[in-house]
Amino acid sequence: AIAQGLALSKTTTISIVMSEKLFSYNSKILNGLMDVAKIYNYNIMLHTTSKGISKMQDVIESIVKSRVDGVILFNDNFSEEELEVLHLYQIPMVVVGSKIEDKKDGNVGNVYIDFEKLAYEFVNSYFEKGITDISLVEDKLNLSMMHQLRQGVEKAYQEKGMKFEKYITYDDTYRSSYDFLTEYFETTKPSELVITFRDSQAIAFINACHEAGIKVPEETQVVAILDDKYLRMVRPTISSFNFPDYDMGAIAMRLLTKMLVNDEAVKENKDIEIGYTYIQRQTTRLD
Amino acid sequence: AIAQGLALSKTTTISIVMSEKLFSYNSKILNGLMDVAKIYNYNIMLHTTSKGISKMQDVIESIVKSRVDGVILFNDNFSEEELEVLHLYQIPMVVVGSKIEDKKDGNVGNVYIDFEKLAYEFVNSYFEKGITDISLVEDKLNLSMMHQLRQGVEKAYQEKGMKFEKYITYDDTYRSSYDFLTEYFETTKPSELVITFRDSQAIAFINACHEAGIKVPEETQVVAILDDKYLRMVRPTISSFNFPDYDMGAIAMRLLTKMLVNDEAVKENKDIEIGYTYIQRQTTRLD
Amino acid sequence: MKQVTVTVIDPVGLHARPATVAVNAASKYKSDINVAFKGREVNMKSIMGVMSLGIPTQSEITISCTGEDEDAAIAAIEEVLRAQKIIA
Amino acid sequence: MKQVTVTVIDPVGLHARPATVAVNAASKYKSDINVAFKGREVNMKSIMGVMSLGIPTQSEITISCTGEDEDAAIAAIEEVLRAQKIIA
Repeated sequence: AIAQGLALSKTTTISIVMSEKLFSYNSKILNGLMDVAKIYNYNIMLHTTSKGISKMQDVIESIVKSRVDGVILFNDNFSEEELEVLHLYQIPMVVVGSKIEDKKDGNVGNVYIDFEKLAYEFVNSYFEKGITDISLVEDKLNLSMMHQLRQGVEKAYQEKGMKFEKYITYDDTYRSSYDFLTEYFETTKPSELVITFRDSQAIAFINACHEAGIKVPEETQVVAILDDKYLRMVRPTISSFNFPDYDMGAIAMRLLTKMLVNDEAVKENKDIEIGYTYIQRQTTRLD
Repeated sequence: AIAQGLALSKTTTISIVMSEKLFSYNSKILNGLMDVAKIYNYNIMLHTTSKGISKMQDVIESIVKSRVDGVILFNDNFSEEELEVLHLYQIPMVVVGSKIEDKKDGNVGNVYIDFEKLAYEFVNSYFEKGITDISLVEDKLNLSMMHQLRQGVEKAYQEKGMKFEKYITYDDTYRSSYDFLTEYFETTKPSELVITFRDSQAIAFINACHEAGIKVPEETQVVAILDDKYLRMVRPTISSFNFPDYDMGAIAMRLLTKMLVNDEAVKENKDIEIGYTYIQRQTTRLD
Repeated sequence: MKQVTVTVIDPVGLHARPATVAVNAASKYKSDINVAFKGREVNMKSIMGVMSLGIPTQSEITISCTGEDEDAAIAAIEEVLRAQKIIA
Repeated sequence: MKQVTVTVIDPVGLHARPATVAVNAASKYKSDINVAFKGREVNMKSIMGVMSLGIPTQSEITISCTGEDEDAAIAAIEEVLRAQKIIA
């Protein structure tokens, strides 16, 4: 019984922190995290943040109290200061999603997509086709990713001596960006290229175009950054970027594992950039 | 420090067990579970089952070992025998989703939708319209719910002296029911009413009809049992049933809370049936 | 006793997350707190109770607080529900 | 050393869940187990290694096992991957 007790107390426990709003969008990352955790026999504590019910501060407090061995954080869940607090307690952490800006030191791992580079390259590929009227639609659920996308777009415009002015944002009176966009594109002529972050935003856009008699992709093109099965189910099918999201989760958990045992391989560098590929579907033109 | 230690050891920990495949579909139930857990300051351990990586038996072993105070199980995750094993260890449990059949005794809570009744009533409402050519499409991710739906449909047919014969099933060579249905309805004339379980199945159906030139809802009607935001985003919008899924999660966690403290209110009855409402959209006719 | 009548404007009604927000807000006070809708009144600290009322959007509900912290409770609950755009 | 060359048929390639299944299967044996694709060879017990190969569907990969349990390992790995429809 004592031996069993010792074995129990040695179990490694990892906290995963995510926003409730993002469950369905991050489900594959979560699958990758859970599958690798299972291989190493880790226990997983799930923490969620939910507007009006549980704040990030409460979550941090509960993580610190429960003395977990490591933490996986999803970007867009926390502020710099909150990361700082967790860091003070010296809990090994891996942030999965986008690149952490201004990382203070080397004790935080980061498995990320370089959204700034993605946006920069994509916009430049459209400049080469002679298309410069481009809109970027905000997604309030992923503000740090939006920030990086916007920087990439602005950089591309600046280098060509132009100014990027079509960042489409909306206020909180709308229940969802789907509702906002449905209304917005009833009255606003769309750019030649519209970049949205999520599937529902791109679907709102093609529905609005359909109702207004605007042809996609002849008169306007649209791409959703995050790929999703629904993008290939709707008509026209919507172009997007493929991220290996399951792999990001699996790699993030494995990186944390290595950090927990002070593996030499990750002592110097805990930043892992993940690649992406463009998926051409029916809402964009190849010419 | 000792007081703190005592406080720590008194923290209530709940295990949530679900299939990885169902994360995105059950995200609102999970939100309800997590929000209520937060109010009571529970710690949540997340366990997932994933084909080829973690089996239900491993999960049960890890639950028993970690000595959690209670367990929330999603239906379609476990067999009768597995429920039996957890039961042997006398861990309070609440099963959320569909009705548990042949519940052995009163120590397991159940927060459920009566899918048999739903299917029975819905099919009868179509019989009243003179429509008896009805198909039910299998969803392999939710086999216990499918079983109950099928029973309801069969009962309705039997009572009218007919036999239900159009249960559409498929083998494992298809990667997804979307792929199967896309192919199936290319060659098979659809019934007057097609009932699917999930959004992607109904979307596959309307896409196939569109390509074959079959008019929805004039020539064939379709309903997806589980409501989802995508059903109102596609064209035509797809009829479905609204379940208060968040509420199911919230109520399940609250029920477990009451069971943990032996609350009088739940000693006699731990079964809570949740209502549903039909949502008429563009894929079904009112006449 | 303090009492206030408000209109639920959240599209889902006082269901789902809005209901949990309301229960969470009420649970922070010692007073007895009830919510009434269409002649039925339940303990606003009870999740099952509030959800059982089936309050749809655009409903008028009456919240009442009785106890030593009734003033603070009614003010805080109203504020939270309004900040979360659950009531008008 | 035991070696087998197989074709990946999972639509996502040897990525995502299929990669984890492969690593999980390999990790159960003591032998050194490698997987090679297009001239690059990595430790098949390494998640990061296997995922870094970027193996698409319809690729030919070579799995090799060296060690005391090499026979059991190669047989078991092939069986698991085939049962999960990851290889032909």
